[in-house]
Amino acid sequence: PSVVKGPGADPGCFTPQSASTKFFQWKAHKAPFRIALVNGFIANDWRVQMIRVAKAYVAQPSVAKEIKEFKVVSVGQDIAAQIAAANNFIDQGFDAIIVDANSSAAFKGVVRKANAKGVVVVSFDNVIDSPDQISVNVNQEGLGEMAAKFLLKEAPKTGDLTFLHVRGPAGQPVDIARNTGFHKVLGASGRKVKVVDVIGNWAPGDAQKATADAIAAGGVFQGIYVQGGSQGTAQAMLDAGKFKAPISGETENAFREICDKAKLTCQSGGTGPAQSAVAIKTAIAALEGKVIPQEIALPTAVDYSPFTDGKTVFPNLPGSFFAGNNFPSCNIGFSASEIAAQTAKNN
Amino acid sequence: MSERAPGPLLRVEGVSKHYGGVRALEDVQFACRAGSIHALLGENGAGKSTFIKILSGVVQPDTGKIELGGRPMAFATPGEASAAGVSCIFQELSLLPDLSVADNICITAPPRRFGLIDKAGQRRLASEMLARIGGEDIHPDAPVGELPLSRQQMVEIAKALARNPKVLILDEATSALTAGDVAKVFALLKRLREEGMAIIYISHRMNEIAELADDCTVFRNGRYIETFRAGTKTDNEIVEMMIGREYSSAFPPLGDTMRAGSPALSVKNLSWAGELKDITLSVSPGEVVGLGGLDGQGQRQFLLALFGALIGVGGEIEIAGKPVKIGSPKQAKSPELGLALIPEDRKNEGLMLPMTVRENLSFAALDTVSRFGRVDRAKENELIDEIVRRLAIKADGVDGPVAALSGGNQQKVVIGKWLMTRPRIVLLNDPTRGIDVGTKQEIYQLLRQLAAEGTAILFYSTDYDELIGCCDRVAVFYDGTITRMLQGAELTEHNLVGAALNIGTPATEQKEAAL
Amino acid sequence: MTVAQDPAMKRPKRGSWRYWFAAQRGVLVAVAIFAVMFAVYGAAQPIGMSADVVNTAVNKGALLALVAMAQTLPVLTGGLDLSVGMTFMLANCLASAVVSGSPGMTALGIVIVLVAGLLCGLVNGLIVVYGRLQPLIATLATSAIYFGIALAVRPTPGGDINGAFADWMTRSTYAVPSSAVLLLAAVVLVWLPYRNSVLGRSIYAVGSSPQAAYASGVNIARAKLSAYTLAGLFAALGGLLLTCITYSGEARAALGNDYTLNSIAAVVIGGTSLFGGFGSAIGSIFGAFVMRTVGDLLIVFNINPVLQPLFVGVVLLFAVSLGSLRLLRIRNKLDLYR
Amino acid sequence: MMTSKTLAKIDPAVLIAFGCIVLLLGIGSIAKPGFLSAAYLVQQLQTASFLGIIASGVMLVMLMGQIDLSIPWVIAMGGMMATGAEGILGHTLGQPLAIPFGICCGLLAGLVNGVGVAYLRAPSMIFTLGMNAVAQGLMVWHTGGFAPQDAATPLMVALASGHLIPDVPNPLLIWIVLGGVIVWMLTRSRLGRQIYAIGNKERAVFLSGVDSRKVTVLVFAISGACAAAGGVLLSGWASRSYQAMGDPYLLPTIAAIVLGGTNVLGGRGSYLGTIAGVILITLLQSILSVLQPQDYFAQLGVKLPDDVFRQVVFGLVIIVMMMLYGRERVIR
Ligand SMILES: Nc1ncnc2c1ncn2[C@@H]1O[C@H](COP(=O)(O)OP(=O)(O)OP(=O)(O)O)[C@@H](O)[C@H]1O
Ligand SMILES: Nc1ncnc2c1ncn2[C@@H]1O[C@H](COP(=O)(O)OP(=O)(O)OP(=O)(O)O)[C@@H](O)[C@H]1O
Ligand SMILES: [Mg+2]
Ligand SMILES: [Mg+2]
Repeated sequence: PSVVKGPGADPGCFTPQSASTKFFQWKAHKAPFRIALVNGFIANDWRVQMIRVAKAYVAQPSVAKEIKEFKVVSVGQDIAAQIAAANNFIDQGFDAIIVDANSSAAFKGVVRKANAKGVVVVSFDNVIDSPDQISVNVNQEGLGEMAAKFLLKEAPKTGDLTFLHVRGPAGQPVDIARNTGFHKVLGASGRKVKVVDVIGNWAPGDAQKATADAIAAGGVFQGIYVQGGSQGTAQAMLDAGKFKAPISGETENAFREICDKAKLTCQSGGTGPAQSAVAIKTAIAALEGKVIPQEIALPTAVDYSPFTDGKTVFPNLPGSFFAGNNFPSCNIGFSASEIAAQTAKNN
Repeated sequence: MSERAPGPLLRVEGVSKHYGGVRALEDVQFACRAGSIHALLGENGAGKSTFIKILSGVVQPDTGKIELGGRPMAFATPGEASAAGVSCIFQELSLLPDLSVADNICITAPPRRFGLIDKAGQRRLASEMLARIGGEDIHPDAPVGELPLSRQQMVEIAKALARNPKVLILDEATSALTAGDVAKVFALLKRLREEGMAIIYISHRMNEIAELADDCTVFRNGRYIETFRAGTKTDNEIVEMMIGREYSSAFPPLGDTMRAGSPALSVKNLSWAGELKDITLSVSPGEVVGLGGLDGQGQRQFLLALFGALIGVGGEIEIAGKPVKIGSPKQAKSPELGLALIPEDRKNEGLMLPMTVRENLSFAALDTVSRFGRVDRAKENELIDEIVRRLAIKADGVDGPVAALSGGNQQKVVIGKWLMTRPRIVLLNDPTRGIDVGTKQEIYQLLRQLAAEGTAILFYSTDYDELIGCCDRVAVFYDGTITRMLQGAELTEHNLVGAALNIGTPATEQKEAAL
Repeated sequence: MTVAQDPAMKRPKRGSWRYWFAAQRGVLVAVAIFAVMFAVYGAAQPIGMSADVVNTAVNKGALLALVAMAQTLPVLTGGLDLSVGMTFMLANCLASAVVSGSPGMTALGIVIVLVAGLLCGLVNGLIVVYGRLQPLIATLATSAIYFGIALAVRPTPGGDINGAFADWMTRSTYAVPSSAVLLLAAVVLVWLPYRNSVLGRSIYAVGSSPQAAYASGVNIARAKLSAYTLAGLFAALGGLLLTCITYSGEARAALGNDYTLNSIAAVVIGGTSLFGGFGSAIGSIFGAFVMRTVGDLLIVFNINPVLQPLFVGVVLLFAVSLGSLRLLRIRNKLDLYR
Repeated sequence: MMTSKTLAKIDPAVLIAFGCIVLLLGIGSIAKPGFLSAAYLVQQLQTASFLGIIASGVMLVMLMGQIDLSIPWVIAMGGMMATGAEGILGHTLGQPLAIPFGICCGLLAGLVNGVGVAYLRAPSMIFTLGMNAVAQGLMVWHTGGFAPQDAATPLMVALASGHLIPDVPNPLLIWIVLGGVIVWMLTRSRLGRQIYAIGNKERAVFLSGVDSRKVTVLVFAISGACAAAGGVLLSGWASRSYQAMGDPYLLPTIAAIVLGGTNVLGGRGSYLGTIAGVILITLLQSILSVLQPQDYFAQLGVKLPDDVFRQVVFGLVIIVMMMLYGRERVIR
């Protein structure tokens, strides 16, 4: 793509990550487009919902007319397989490749090949760290900072603090970014805060086990930050019944339900799986030859307990459902029931 | 007989070996000359295998010294021993089933090219070795695991020879061989003796000792008893020396054969996969029918077919007059049919070695000793005690691993396990292989006893003497079918061998003999 | 006495095809399955079998193929190596750190990576042989350790590799993928010589029957050590290739375990007996390609995303069950209970 | 030799295993006072029971010389089918039958495993791997296609986190009962004898007129059912079922069983040992997660991701413990 001067198209939706972010422009492909979504691991609830949303979004009439072919492939954990799939789509002459990367660092070759053939590459969720493609970023570090601020606000104003941080899989950039943001704020706060790290792998079960252990071993915490599988952590704290600390967690429906049921002070923030829709929208825009920032900052949807039925918490939906699927600025809005209903017939 | 070699080539003194509490060998001495065949005699568990395992570096002695050609030796591994010129044919075969015959024969020191194994050269060497011992029929590329036991034993011998040993040890190396093979091997051993090799020969077959040995040494309960020139003692004297007690003729008297009534088992035109060709045979209650013939003529398959282990068996089988279809061993052992098969290979087909004697004994009869899937310990115990007493199984308690029993006693456990199912028809597949005279005798007596109680018995053996000794009739197999039925006066070694080689028996008399 | 003067000696037999086929049947079946699958893939592929498509497929398959080759050796000894995946990943992380700079430095880096692999394997071997632990648990433990080390080498995904080298390893010249050449080299320069050496044969001996092997004077310790060590080398080769494909390194537990489990499947599909003593690394290569081609089929048959994992599972089960066809030929039930 | 006399004379290996447990607790309590608290120990026993229930089935499979790699997704299947029962069976049936339904699904998967291994003679290690993939596929399809309900029924929650007897978590009770049944089965029943026998020499079992294939199928079915039951309890504990809930259990299960002295090749092993192994693994994992080892190294100036130390220490400890009692005999 050619690097051009900003401002980019639709800055409300395609918000540059920072002032220094550069802008891309591809020469317009002719619609309708062929787009492929190359997913890695599918067997977890977030990914399944992400793919549902993608299909839901593409099925919307306004979008459908832009698209000739939309393929989704989930290749599993293997990074080489994902690279191969991407290359394959490029060879098959697809116009754009959308990637939720198994490994953020691994796609240099793919990006190079794509650019050589004028194929648009958009990455989201676990983004590709390469300056030659479009990253649809959730501000992960921002999420960590947000959590820290919230916990500091809710925690006792005096005395030393001990926070529990239920982290994600070791070595994952998202986990590391959030951790950095979290500690940055704590460090700046001037309070003396000890952080106990346990690993919850973003899965309810692991989070629950880790939290239960930490508490049972005599841990008393004035605040808990759980990156994923939040309901597990909340559940464990309630089961232990020693204290009710404020929790900052992800956007799982179940987490929000528990917070309400047990009257916990909760912050529930993140970016729902609907970001796949934003990624698709971005790809289409780029294919139309619009000017797009290389790093797009997604708004992060945050809600606080108590949550409101039907708007921020959905008792009639699965607990694994991730709330926060609305990006008004991109006029992408999926009412939860839409997603559920839509996919039920679609698949 | 060559007297060239002056002093003994191999001398052993004061060797002792203990396994935990068990005393395997106690201060034994031994010496053998180059150019001679030295027989080592003893009961099961006398210490022979342990002794030669020490000679060949498989186990290390607690005390004692070994001299080879006057120089003291201590073998840490079998590798060292064979390098020093001692190579051994083990009782429990030391073959690698997945590897080819050639690979096995040249396992340690194959011919090489550019540091790699020279396949062609190896194949050539293997064929030469096999040819020397008269195993031309064995293809050097065949996986050993697919060969019948007798062929495997030939390979084992070839393997030992391939190392050009100074001292060659055979531990019951002929126990699974057929008369034909034994003859070939003996010819070879005699030739090697002439060539000046020292040969240590362990066998439970007296006739073999008589034919081969120059000197004999007897062990008993791990102790050295005596060494003497062959032919200076009668068989009975030797046997008494071995078992340390009074000993009378080997075979119990035949019972009054051919009872009236319908045959317990009768087979018509049984055939299978081209390996069994319309076999017709019937056995009355109380009758012991032997299966003779060269090894691998279908006797084993015949027994397996009767026991429901083969698929696609043609022909009719009648038990106690009722036609039956036998689909599986489970069905075969059911009270209605009442069959039992004592398999040929006790370590793989007869026993679960690490499990206790108790568990092995009651395993086939579990259904009878358990109610609602629960094992009735009391009932089990009383049945087991009865069997252990009846078979005189030597073991300290029934709750030790059966692996710790001597082969002889292990064999008794296999038999006992099946007696516990109270079978009416017993099929025995070479049950006395590698068993000492004492134990053998007990087994013969048992067979007659069972017969006397009205059990019908089919008895396959590679040992002609025992076929003659304890069978009422012998059905001689040739190429998957019964070519002759010998009984009474015509049941002689000469006829057996003749029939086995299928010489001079007009087709007419075969049929009626069979019926 | 020399055999030459022996009267009974006849002219040596030739090797017969029957036995050769019997020995190779596993490999042949794997090749057949792969051929069919890949043909289907090629046919259904909209752009046909272009050099690019083949190159992509081979690059992907070669990784698992190398790890599967690694898995084959311990399996042949009757053991198992649950750490191949992590060794593979450790090599990847290491390579992303040291294989860069001047050609000299790059070469040195490559050596370092391969040596590291050998060491991982050697450690496994030492624990199994002298520690006398069951291979399954021993390698389970070391896999955790190797993952830890990999994570230490590369706390976050990234790193780099000599671009020229990487491109050269992943490109295809005259429609011949370099990765295929690498596989061929691994077979011709490492596997075949090893398999035809006394040492290599001794791992078959050990796997076939340890007691018999010992009694025959085979050096069991050396055999097992060589098997596990060489496994480390193959795994490291895989890790190196992965680095060339991804231009980076990453320590992710899920990835390592994924490769370990798939390698076992590949080995079995490749016709190697999990009881040891029978099989070949060449079969494992095709087993690996079978496994990977399943994934390619997903792409060409536009399969509903949520049904894709099911599709993969069913195909895998099917491939495994193919082996059962041999049951049809069995006439003696004892052959079932080896 | 582990056979029917197991309980009569306890194998030293098992004793050492229990010794290691005490040792671990000792180390833990030195490093962190809160460690020997009743709360913590009960907590450990509760999480151990989930692993224990899952391991029970797999142990039987391993006694036969086979292995079951399908448990991760059979666990998930058990949980998700139980919670999704309402959606599948309808409200009236779904509510009461949730638990049996979940377990039956697991049992079914086990049954297929058994048939594949016993009748198709496929190597269990890979056939069950395939079954794992299939189960995963089914579950992804389930969530992706039907937006299923994933809330645990009250009964499941009660079973998983309630206390029938004060201070004794229900899962522990369930494990005790299940364990009792299995110990009886292994030591006193015909089936137990046959399982050990198959593990030792299936050929001899066949020639003894026992249908080893039926036994194999049965045992795999039990394994599937145990895994599914574990899944049901896990989702009761989290009051939710979710994808991949079984993934963290495969390797710990195998490690626990082998640490417990069960021979991977089959025929030898005692349930008592498995209990020890399960508790060992659970404690070890928990200690490594609670004891923040990275802090100590950080003081030494070594700043690395926490997991580095957890993994390395985990591996080393297992090796050391196996060295203590898990060594195989030399070949002679
Ligand atoms: N592996 C072993 N462990 C313990 N004791 C053993 C072992 N092998 C042999 N023994 C002891 O050594 C004694 C002699 O055993 P050995 O095998 O030498 O008998 P044998 O003379 O070979 O009998 P056979 O004629 O049946 O071969 C046995 O009675 C036994 O007590
Ligand atoms: N693992 C063992 N533990 C204890 N004793 C053993 C063990 N293995 C063999 N023995 C002893 O070895 C003796 C038999 O040795 P071996 O195994 O050589 O059988 P054998 O005497 O040679 O009989 P056969 O010639 O029929 O095989 C038995 O008396 C037994 O006590
Ligand atoms: Mg002996
Ligand atoms: Mg013996």
